[in-house]
Amino acid sequence: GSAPAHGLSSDMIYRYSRHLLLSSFGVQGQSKLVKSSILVVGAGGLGAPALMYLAASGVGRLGIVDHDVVELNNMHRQVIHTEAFIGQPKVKSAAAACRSINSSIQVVEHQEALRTSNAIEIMSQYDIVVDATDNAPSRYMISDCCVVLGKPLVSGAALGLEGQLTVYNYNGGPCYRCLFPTPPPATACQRCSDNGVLGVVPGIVGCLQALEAIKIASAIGEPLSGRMLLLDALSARVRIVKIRGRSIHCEVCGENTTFTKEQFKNFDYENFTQSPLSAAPLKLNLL
Amino acid sequence: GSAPAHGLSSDMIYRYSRHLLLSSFGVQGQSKLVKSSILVVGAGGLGAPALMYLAASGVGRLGIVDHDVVELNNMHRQVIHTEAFIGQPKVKSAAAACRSINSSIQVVEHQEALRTSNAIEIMSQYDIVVDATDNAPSRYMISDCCVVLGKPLVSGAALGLEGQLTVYNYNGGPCYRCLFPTPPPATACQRCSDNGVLGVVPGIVGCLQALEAIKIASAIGEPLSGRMLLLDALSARVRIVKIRGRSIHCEVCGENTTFTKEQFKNFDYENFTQSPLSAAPLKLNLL
Amino acid sequence: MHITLEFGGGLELLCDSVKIHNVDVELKKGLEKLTMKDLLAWVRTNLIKERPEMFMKGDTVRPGVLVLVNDCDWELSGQLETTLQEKDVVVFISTLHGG
Amino acid sequence: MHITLEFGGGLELLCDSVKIHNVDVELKKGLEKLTMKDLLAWVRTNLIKERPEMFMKGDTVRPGVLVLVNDCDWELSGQLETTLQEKDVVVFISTLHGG
Ligand SMILES: [Zn+2]
Ligand SMILES: [Zn+2]
Repeated sequence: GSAPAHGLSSDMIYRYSRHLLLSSFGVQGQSKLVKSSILVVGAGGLGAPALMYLAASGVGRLGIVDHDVVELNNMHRQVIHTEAFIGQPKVKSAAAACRSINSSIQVVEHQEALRTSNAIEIMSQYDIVVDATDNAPSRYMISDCCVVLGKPLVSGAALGLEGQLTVYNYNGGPCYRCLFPTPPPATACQRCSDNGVLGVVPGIVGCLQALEAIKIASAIGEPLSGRMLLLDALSARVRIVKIRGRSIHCEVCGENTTFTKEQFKNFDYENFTQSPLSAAPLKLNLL
Repeated sequence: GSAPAHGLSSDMIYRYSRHLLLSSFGVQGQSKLVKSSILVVGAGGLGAPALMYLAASGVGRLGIVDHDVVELNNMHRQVIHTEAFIGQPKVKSAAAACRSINSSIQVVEHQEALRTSNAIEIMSQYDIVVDATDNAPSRYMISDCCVVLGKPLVSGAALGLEGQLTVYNYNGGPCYRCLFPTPPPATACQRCSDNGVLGVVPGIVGCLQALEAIKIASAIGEPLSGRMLLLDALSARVRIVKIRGRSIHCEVCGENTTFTKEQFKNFDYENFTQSPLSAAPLKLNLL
Repeated sequence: MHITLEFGGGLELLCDSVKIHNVDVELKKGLEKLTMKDLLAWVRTNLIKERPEMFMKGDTVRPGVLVLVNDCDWELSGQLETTLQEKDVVVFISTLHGG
Repeated sequence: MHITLEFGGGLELLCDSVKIHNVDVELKKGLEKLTMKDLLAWVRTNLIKERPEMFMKGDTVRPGVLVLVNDCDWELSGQLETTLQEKDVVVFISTLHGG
């Protein structure tokens, strides 16, 4: 006989039973999720929880891009990796963890740095992109590529004891450049590697990224587009603010834009932001 | 030579370097965390991320109480467990995961249901308690025991697409009974097993529980005491509200209370709440 | 008087699964102020479509329901005697136990 | 005029690591309203203790800083021309890139 239209096997019905019981999610939401594909760029502090919850929830095809290897000083926040994987590529480690949680989904390993030369080819294979990177040039590059390809982007960031989250390029909403047309000075682009981060803060933000990606993939609720969540972990405060809509003057997504795939491929994001795509090794001289 | 006062080995200094770099956390915060002990009651949807982030952050002694075994229909949200552990005790599975993330901490397995007969003995071994259970009688029991023992309690809950979080019995703040002196009718005590839950929602709440426990253990920031966080995942809204302080009339923590360890041991929480301490198996007949 | 009412933690199921209700509550004749007691009676009559015992017990909310007036526990403002102002936001939320 | 100012995303480091400032800003003589342009100048003079170039560029905030007036992006209220009211809350937050 033919498979049921919802595409859920009896094993899946049992596995996802708590999702299926939810009147606002149900068989329809799960069925959409199982048929969806999501790319997570970065298997670090944000990517770790995002990947685990996306895998567990039943996203049909889950892609991971990262070029880094697991280090001991990642372990305080990148809970998808175990000590046994120290020295191994993060993509391999994260993919193994996702498969061990949910063997019924497809996990795709992209063991390379995302660059203008490969971004279009990789990102075009997915419905939704999750930005879990840690630097300004990557954030501009990923957002621009999402605009060029017409993909929604779930963007999270964490540093110190603060986190930020929003959805870009969704349903007529703003892109990263609508908010930040001019890059900040390089001295303002702090990284976790230089400034520290409390491990659980990207944990919270990464979970929220998974939530927003699941909502978009299953077409439930109101995604955090045109709004931004600001988390202050130290004082336990959360602010959700209204941000500007799509800018008609935006150089990438605006009305008179001429930004094409070809221009994207030739754009120098490191020069634009005066900041490198990969972090320098940590120099710690604290004690 | 003698160990340094901060108690951090050179391996720990490297492992926790991103914490040590944080001016509002630093060596002092990490040192307190390494010397602290935290008990997580429940290795399910809330306990999974809470345990992983507490282990990763470097809590010195981490206890886990649970009597359940891992089932396939837990896997959509209980990301600490892998398919390989289906049928095994959750405590064993969760402890193995915590140790694989951080072999430098002590993980203690309490493979039993928390009951009035063993709660005092177990909970008195820890500085802070995290309530990651899924039913009303356990919540009253754990809060009462925290009052009797003078321990702060980080309490989270999740159901459907909503989450709630607060800290009880902290620094003169309210206990669970101050807020809810009378148990709700049993028909209002919905469980995930009956009503469903989107897997990532307890993920978010469990991470926030880890954050609050870490803040208390390391004495940084303002814990969420006298306040409650309300999460509505569907609309991506978070509300942090001011709740009542300690009630002088509270039967357990109030001024004229006579609630003792002995009374605690004899209190019938299932009868009080008209609700069982363990969930009945799921009856799914959806499709 | 314009009031925003929000129901959560499952209480929205008692009012057609709608969480946010922007309502106009008329003051009773001869009275100059609206209290939470008046509002509860109004909600009970106008919004609760089923199982009212899951919302109220006697003349107050049932055990396990938190009431928040402008993000503040009504215990801090006088419970049933709390006086409401134009544009106040009142939240009724049932405590959750799941995990 | 009483205004609450909040700094985040690292900008608090420019004002003695204090995130929340409750301030009274006096209106300039002859003027009846306070705009964001006036407030920025006031903040620059009275609160920013170091590296002012990390807060402002020209007469506005530097790239990468979001400005929120009562939880709403100032782009939606007229940016520098936004008129402030008594008890408004203005947030300056630097966008984060870490993960
Ligand atoms: Zn744009
Ligand atoms: Zn009490």
